[in-house]
Amino acid sequence: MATDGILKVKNIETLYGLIMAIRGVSLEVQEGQIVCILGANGAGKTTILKTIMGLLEDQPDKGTIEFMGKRIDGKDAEEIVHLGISYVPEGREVFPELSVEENLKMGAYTRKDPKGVKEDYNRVISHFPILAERKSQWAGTLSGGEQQMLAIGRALMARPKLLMLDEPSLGLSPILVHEIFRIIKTINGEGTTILLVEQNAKMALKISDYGFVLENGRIVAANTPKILLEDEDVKEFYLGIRSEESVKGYQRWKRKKRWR
Amino acid sequence: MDMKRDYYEDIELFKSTTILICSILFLIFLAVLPWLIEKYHPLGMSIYIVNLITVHALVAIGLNILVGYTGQISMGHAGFFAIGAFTTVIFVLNWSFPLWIALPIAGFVSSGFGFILGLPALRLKGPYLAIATLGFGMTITTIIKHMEFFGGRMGLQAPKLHLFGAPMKDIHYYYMIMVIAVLMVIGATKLIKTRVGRAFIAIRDSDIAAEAMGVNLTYYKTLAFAVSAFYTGIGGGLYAFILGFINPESFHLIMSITFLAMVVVGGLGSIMGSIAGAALMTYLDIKLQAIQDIPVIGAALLNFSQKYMSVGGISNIAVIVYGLIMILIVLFEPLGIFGFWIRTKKYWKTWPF
Amino acid sequence: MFGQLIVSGLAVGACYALLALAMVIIYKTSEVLNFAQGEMAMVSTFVAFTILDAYHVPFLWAASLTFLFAILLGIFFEIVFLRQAKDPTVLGLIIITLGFEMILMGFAGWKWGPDQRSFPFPVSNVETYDIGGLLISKINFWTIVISVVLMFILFLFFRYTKLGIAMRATQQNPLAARVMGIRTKWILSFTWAISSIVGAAAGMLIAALGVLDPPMMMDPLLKGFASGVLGGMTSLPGTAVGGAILGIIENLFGGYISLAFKSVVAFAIIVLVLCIKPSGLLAKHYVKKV
Amino acid sequence: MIKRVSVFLCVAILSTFLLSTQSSAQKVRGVTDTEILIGQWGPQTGPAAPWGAVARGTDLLVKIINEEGGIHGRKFKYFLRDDSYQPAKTKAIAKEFVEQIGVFAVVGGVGVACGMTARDYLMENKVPWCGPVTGVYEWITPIQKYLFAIYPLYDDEAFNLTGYLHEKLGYKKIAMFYQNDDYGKQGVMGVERYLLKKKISLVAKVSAEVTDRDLSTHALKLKNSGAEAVIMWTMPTHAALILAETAKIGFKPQWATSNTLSDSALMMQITKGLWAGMINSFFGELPDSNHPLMVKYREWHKKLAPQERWGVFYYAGIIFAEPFFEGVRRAGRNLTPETWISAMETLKNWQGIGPPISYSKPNHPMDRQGGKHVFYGKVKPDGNIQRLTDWMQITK
Repeated sequence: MATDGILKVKNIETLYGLIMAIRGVSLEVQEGQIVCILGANGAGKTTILKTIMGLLEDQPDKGTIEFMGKRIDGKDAEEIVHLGISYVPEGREVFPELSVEENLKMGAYTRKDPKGVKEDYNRVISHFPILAERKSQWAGTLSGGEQQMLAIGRALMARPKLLMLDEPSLGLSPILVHEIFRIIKTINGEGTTILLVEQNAKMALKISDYGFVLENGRIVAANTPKILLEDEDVKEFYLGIRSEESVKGYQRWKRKKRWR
Repeated sequence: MDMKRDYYEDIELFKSTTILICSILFLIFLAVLPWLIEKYHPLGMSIYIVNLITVHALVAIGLNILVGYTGQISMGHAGFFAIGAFTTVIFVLNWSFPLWIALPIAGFVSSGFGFILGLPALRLKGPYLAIATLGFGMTITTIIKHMEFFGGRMGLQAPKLHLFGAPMKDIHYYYMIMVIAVLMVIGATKLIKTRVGRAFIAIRDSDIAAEAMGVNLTYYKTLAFAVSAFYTGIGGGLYAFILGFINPESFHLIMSITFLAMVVVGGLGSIMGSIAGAALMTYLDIKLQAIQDIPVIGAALLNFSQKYMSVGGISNIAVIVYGLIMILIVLFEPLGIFGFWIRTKKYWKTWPF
Repeated sequence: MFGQLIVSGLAVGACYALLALAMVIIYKTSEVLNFAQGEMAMVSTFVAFTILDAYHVPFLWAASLTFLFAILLGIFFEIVFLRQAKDPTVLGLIIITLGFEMILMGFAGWKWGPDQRSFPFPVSNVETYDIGGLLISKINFWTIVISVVLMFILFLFFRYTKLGIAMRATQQNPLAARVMGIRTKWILSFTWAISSIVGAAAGMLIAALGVLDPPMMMDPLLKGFASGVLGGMTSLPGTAVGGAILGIIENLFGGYISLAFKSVVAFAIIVLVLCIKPSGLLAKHYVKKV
Repeated sequence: MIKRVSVFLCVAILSTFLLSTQSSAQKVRGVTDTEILIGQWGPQTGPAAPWGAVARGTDLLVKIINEEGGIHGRKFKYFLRDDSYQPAKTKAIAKEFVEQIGVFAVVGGVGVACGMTARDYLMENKVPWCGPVTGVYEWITPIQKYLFAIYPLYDDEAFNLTGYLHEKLGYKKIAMFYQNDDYGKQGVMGVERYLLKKKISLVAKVSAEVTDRDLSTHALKLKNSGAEAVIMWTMPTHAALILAETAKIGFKPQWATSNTLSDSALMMQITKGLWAGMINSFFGELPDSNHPLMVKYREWHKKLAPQERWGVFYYAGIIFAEPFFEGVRRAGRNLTPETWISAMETLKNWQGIGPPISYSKPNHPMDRQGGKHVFYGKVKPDGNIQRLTDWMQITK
């Protein structure tokens, strides 16, 4: 790996009470890339993002997180946003009783340059024209896809250097998923580094420059999408492609074992 | 934990012989308690205070069925308490019913009002329910105050009860109240464990989900109000007799709040917790006022009070301490005294480790 | 008589609305029903009284110092008590505020004693303005003005300023608010400070209307709470409407039907209104998905 | 850490309670060779707390008597308990007095409901009770052997006050403003009793709930009645509120009120001067009176309790306790409830700083009603009182 990563996570451990959710994860995101983290339910994907974002109190328990050469572990979410990381939480989490416009305004909460905010507002609108139509509607009344767009747009309003997306495809129709991923790619093309957490491995790997596979709080595989796509385990567990000759159960057990 | 192999095993009252023996020992303890108290006055207790605690415990259990098990807030239970008290006294005084008939009647009258209050509660939540119940409590006392039938503003003198021709004393009231209380506690424990209780808990956790699973919300919510009001009404009836004189002014909002505090301090969703909460809060309420009589501290406080505060204000420390205890228990032991008990039990079970 | 009843109803409604405003601000951002609001206002008013009594400074000076005290009191309560509660229930929070109410009540009784006092206020509570034959006392008039102005300022604040929107955002989704870089803890303290100031203003007006003593806020607080609920508990214009309706109905009921039940008619109306519109008159409520 | 400290504190407080309880066993409850124990409850906290000054006033009298060497070689030990005006607490306090402390007698005690919960219990246990601080018939009907009432009856007082307004001052249209509780209701009863006798009726009868803080409608009703005189039977807060509200709408009748509001210094202050002109009845000497006993008490007050305000409620605590001590004095060294009662029954027009007190053997309820006199005064604009009458009997 190159050493000029915009985000460097070194050996972090995160506890939920007494349960260790992340057991020593290291990853690195290069500037301008799309990096995805794959993993099953409960593997700890969201926890990693939350830990990076400083949303979990007194976490990470161990390890360091560096963003653009600065230690950010142990800092408050507010400060981290200020440094240039934006986070789109799982399940959209828009402000239901604020209008779409107010939601976007909140995205730029930490910024003090009205002119730049205006520019970004126009940029977001150009990505998601539907939001302009729904400008004064309560965000809670939008459809799932529109809410997802709003959540991404809202995160972009902070003009982040790094955008972290948590399961943007969750609960959306296939057409909308395509649309969302297309927009993610466009945003990346405009110079925003993206860290993506997904269960939809196929779509995620298609647009990513690098991928990590997470299981039980550990990174079990890390490589470029091309290599990952050819990995037998990834194929079987995340893409649903099963080798014809495998014996049910036995194969599964054996594969898992190899990862550990 | 023992395994439950059968549904009936779960609703059985005495789960094992140990518990049976403990229960019998506890009943014996209750039976000899008045003698102990009369002789030694431990902690400055008197039988009267124990009676008051028992009555409050009934109310707290009733309120807990509503608040702790069904998740509906009520800030108007002093209203049901007043209904119970006045109904009992009226029936005994004006129509010379014997107490053992008047008391259940009071309970049912009160639960009728509970049913009525339960109807708007079907649609209300949070602050909206709080204000509706609060208004109910205040309206009831105002109505009572304005009807000469209820003694008007002067209040009513509860008739003296007689036992074998002699007027009943605190100790007689104690046994009467205790028998009723034990029966009602058993009733509440049973109720919670049956289908009705599970429906209540389902409503507390999520009423929409409960409805989706086929729990009839209208029925169970109003039932919860009615049951809760029944317990409170019976409590009120007994209260009238241990006090001897009832006046609508004394069933005010602060009383409703004290009941809520008992439930929360004792532990939401725990019958035993309610009893403990009622005991603690009633005891503190009565005894904290003698704060200046505590050796050493009392004199120092009095001195401080007269130097820096107002001259007669020292009793207010009791109010402050009472409020502080309410806050501290909610902050540090969200499950109340019941939570404290569970932790102690756990600690001793795993003691050497 | 009818006109006069309406006018005095509006005047008393304005007091209710001010207290409701203070409660609604807190409910809007943190969903806490603050039953200590009245006592916070009462203690603040006593502080104003003490400053005026001891130092004879101009009223505005004393009021400013009192507002400063109110800010500290609000923040103190938020940080020392409420924030310490770990995943509290709605009821638990209510009990905390009730406990704080008792502490303040006890403190006021301890420090200032139970005697009634007259609160020196620059506007007379007896002199009146004559508006087309209807008499309104100067203090009532100014109470209405102050309530309306405060309400309007706060409405604009919540509607159009970044901080105001952030406060609403914090209530609706604290996690997302943090992700936006909003300092939610700071926002909560700020909310308590504002609400405490509004409450202190209401307390001083109510004391000036009558007398100053520790239980003076019990009735106004309940009525304020009632108007807040009537208006919808999250809506600022709602508090104004709720307060006015409550004040007028109370007075008309007292004037034409029965004085005896005047003080509880408010609650009957509320129950009726809530049965028809469960979230109050002016609240649009977004139904959370289960 | 905080948790541990608070747990420790709780345990400490509870255990001090445990240690502080005492019990005593003598021949006569509460009387030893050197000491007499007496008790009183009174609201020191809560909405009724202004009345708590009464119980502290009694404390002053006890201290004065002890400083002067006690009575017949015995000094007094006084227990003051706060019941917050809640009957349930009052009864607990009464039980504590009898069962745990063992008092000889109860002196004073504010509140009808509070006192009524304790009355039967005290009577059954033969505890002498002197001077409950409310003037209602409940204390004397049915006649209680051990209960000696002092406070002039509200009902009779209102009857007499209406008579004074009607006959002496010639007011025809009289209205009533009262507080909706036992106290206010007794006032209405008295006023209506008088007017019924004269075959006229009240032009308006306006009541306020105890918790009301908005009296504008009440004021309008009073104004619309066109009353020339209004009798007020309320607590200080409502008095201040109604005076302000009526002044607002330009209604200025002759006001008259009961002795409960006879603390004109306080009333002048909280009404911002509107109290001037009030016709007031009084059950005790005026605060600045030159009565020798008042002078003496004021001197002791300066010495023993200078922080207390010398208000009417405060020295009412002396008024309601004076006859008790006179009874103890007359009972002599052999003090039992019975000797005390016989001594009390010898009081005939005995006067301290309150009304003349007379008792006799209990044949008629009024034989246990000590105070039967009040006097009237008018509040001058400077807050002082112009005495209108001398002590005059108000009962039939």
